[in-house]
Amino acid sequence: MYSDKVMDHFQCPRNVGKMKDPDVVGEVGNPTCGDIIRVYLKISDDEIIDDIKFSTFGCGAAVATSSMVTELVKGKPLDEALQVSKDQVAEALDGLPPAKMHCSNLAADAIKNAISNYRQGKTGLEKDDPENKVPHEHH
Amino acid sequence: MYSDKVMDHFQCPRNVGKMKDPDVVGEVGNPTCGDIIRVYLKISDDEIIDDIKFSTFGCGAAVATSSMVTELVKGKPLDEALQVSKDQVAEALDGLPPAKMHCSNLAADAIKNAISNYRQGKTGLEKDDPENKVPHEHH
Amino acid sequence: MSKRYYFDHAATTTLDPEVFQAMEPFFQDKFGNPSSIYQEGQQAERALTEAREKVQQMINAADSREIIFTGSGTEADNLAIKGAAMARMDRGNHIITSKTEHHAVLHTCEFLEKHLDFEVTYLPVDEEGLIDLQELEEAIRPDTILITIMTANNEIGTIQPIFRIAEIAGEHDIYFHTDAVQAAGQLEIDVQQSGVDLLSLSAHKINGPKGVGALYVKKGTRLLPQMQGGAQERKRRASTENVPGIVGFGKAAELAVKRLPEKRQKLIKFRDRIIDTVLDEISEVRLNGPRGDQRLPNNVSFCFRYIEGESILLNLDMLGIAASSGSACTSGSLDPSHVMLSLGLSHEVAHGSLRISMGYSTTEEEVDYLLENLPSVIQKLRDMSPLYEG
Amino acid sequence: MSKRYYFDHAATTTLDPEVFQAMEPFFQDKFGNPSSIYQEGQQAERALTEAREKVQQMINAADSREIIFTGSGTEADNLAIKGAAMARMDRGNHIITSKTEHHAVLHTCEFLEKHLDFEVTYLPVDEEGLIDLQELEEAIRPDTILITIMTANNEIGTIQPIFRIAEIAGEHDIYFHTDAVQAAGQLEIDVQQSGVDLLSLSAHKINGPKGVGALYVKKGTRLLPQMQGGAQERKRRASTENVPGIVGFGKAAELAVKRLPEKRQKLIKFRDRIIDTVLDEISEVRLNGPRGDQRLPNNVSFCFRYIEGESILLNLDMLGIAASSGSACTSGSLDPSHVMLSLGLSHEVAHGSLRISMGYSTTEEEVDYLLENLPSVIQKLRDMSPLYEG
Ligand SMILES: Cc1ncc(COP(=O)(O)O)c(C=O)c1O
Ligand SMILES: Cc1ncc(COP(=O)(O)O)c(C=O)c1O
Repeated sequence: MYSDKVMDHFQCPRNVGKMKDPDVVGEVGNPTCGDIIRVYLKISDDEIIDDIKFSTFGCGAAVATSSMVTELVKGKPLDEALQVSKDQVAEALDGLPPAKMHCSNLAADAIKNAISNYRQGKTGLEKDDPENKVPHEHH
Repeated sequence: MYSDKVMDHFQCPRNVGKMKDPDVVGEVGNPTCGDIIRVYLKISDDEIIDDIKFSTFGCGAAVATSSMVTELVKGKPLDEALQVSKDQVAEALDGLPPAKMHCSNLAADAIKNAISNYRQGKTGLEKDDPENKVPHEHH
Repeated sequence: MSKRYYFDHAATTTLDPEVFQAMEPFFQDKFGNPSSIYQEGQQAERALTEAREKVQQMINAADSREIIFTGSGTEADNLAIKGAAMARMDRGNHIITSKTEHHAVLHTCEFLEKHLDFEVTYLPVDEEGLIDLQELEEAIRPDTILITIMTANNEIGTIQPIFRIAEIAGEHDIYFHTDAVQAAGQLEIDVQQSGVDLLSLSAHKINGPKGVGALYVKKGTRLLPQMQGGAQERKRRASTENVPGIVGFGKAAELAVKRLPEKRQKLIKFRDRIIDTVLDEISEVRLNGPRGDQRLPNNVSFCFRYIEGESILLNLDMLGIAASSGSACTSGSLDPSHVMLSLGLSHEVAHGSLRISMGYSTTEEEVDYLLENLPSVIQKLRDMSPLYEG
Repeated sequence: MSKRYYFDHAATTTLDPEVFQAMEPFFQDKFGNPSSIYQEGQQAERALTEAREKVQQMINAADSREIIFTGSGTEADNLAIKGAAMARMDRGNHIITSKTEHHAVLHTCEFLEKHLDFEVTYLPVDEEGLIDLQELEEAIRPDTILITIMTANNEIGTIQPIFRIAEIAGEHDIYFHTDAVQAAGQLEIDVQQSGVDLLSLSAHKINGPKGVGALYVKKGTRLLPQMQGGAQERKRRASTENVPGIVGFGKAAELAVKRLPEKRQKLIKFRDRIIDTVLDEISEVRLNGPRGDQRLPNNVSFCFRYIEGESILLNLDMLGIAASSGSACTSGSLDPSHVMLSLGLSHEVAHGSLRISMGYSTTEEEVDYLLENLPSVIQKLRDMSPLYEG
């Protein structure tokens, strides 16, 4: 079902874990769907992603795409990180099963959410701010 | 499907063949159904079946029941031969498949037809006498 | 493949070596078509009869002619429900089933609703998965023609009160079908004592071959065949018979009967040990389905909070353990298992389900291994879950 | 059993040793359920995909996803006809078929007439078993939604003009289904060139296993699934897949393609020799079906006057020869084969039919033996027939 690359990232996720004091976090998905991805970012003064961690509630694809995205954006300027697309993530993982492309490939959205929070001067950890979390809609 | 006894009588039918100058013949069935049994009898003055032959167009059961009936009635008085029933024939053959009980177990009827012809003073070989042949009705 | 620990016997089982041995001659040597009248055909026909008698014996049917062989458990369910419903359209068009049936039953009922104007009542279940007999009685209408309730649930192992349902159905002259695909080989089945009219079986759940099922049809039960063609199975299911498969089913049924008492005892011990250990060692876990006699001997089902089922399965797989889950990711749909949701679980909790199902070959050592490894897998996933604060 | 001479390959075939070898690992070793996400399941899933591609190649389908595996050729026919008819009910309710179709087609059409208000036209055939294309065109109505005409007949070997039928169907936007169960392995099948929408296959006719069939469904063809349950076969045919069976079908398809040219040449030679010899040596015999290219390479069918088919078969069986007949006694009904009657034969003549069908393994020596023994069997039976004056 999954490529070897997906399984590698699932088995040994890169940058997994919760960050003690991130500059900003981003989150996407909801538990009803069975997929939530949260990313924690440290951002340098010149808008470079210095450090990144993720935590994920979800299936193998959700974990592997989270792991891959953190690798793709780590050390990158925010503007470059915003360019990372779902297709790029899937490609970097040697593809995903069709059913997983939409539902479990949300990590790039979590990055975008984090950067958007950051640029609005928020941490993403404010309670009860609906914009902090991007719910995941099924089409 | 068939008992060993049926197969034995099918393989080596007793009294098979056409008789040159029978005293009477009996016939039952029709080609549309796929079963015709004809019996040829020699009858002694004291109404004993001295000799009998049969010819059959039909399946394994039709041949075997014909053969068995000729064995059962040969040497018997007509009145006794009239008593031979389909069930007796089937039993003597160690049973018949259910589907064959009705359609292919017609030999006893052929005997009855022959005896009836005989007692009416006919040979059963008269052309165009409908009573000579007993058509076989499906219920 | 290194050593594997197979805990998904409810999904399918390996073919028993004795079953394989029984089947083998019928592939090449005794390959005749049972409808043929020559030797090869008659030999195959006799083999079918013997297999039919063995399946008959497994469920204590009165007559082997009450068994129709099909191509799967799914087909048996489809034939039972569509066949009985269409045969009884003159009497009514209402069917009663439950919300936790297998999709082979549920989607068949939905087919009848959508395409043939039947009406279906889907009974709810309690938090252990049991239907309420009073609700069943209340759902009965003058035009109810069929009740279909499974003997035992494939996900959570709940055993329904089949005898009582049969009694209620009988009182109202309603046919009663039960899907016993998961119950066979785990429980004693006695169609005469229980009084069911129709009962589905599948060979590959009892160490028999895939692609063979059977439907028990009590003598006198009206059933409109759903597969048209030749005169096989006494004109109730056309198709050249899968002779090796049916022979294998017969052998598997025979073995299932012989092995039942010992297997049952062993698996109940394992089952209760797994349940006790997991509830003891892992926090925030829910046992799905009842404990004790109302649960299949071979089934264990949990929901682990904060984590998702497919991830559990993949982690277990990496450790050599095969198990299953009712998470959306493994159900082929966007929603988690309808069975979990019927128990009243939230989507989030339902996503974290894990089914451990055992079989004849399950050993103590396998159970040890599972119990040694499961807690750390759960903890590893929780540690990476944004929902887990622990 | 002493040496046997098997001349009933159209009824079923023995499993090829290579096919058995391909299947064997999937019974015990690789027994996983293809829906499972762990190793055992994924391994089974890959095996299904490979088998699907091999069946795809046998009929030159554009995409392996156009193949649905079923439990038999009969099920493929049922699914095609009921599935297409029910999916297109919004456009009409008229179906066209022929009088010489297999019962899996005919009785399915009758089911639709009787239970779902469809109307069916049964086209007659000429004395060689061919339909008339002009009659087909005349039978088409505005509400015609499906034409189902077999590629080649199982009893008399007649090959229908499939390309032309597909063209006519296409012109009127009517789906065209063809039962190619007997054609596969005997003729080249190319669904893209012929333009059929639906095509049925069965594994056990091409040295594959019993209990597996396939339906080709051209992309875009509407089909209402007839087996409800799990999401297998892309939701078009629920049931845990018969993995060993499907793997065997794949292997059999692969071998069939490889062997076709040589086999074809050999069997045509045997076929024509049998026909010539019998017509020459036995009086009052009729060849059923055409000669030459319009006849399947492996089929020979005669009617012998004055005698009945079952008796012929039993006598041949005693000599070690296995063959078949369309006599009432072997058809499981009171009437002889509907195919024989459709040719215009009387009941009497139809009862005396004999089908000799060959396969990959048929040898010259077997044909010699058959031809040595057949005349005396016919004569023996005629000698005891009251209809024969000779
Ligand atoms: C309860 C239940 N019913 C029906 C089925 C379907 O049986 P099969 O896989 O033979 O189609 C299954 C298993 O898949 C099952 O667990
Ligand atoms: C032309 C034709 N169609 C359909 C079938 C049915 O296939 P199966 O025996 O796999 O059900 C057969 C053979 O029995 C056949 O010859």
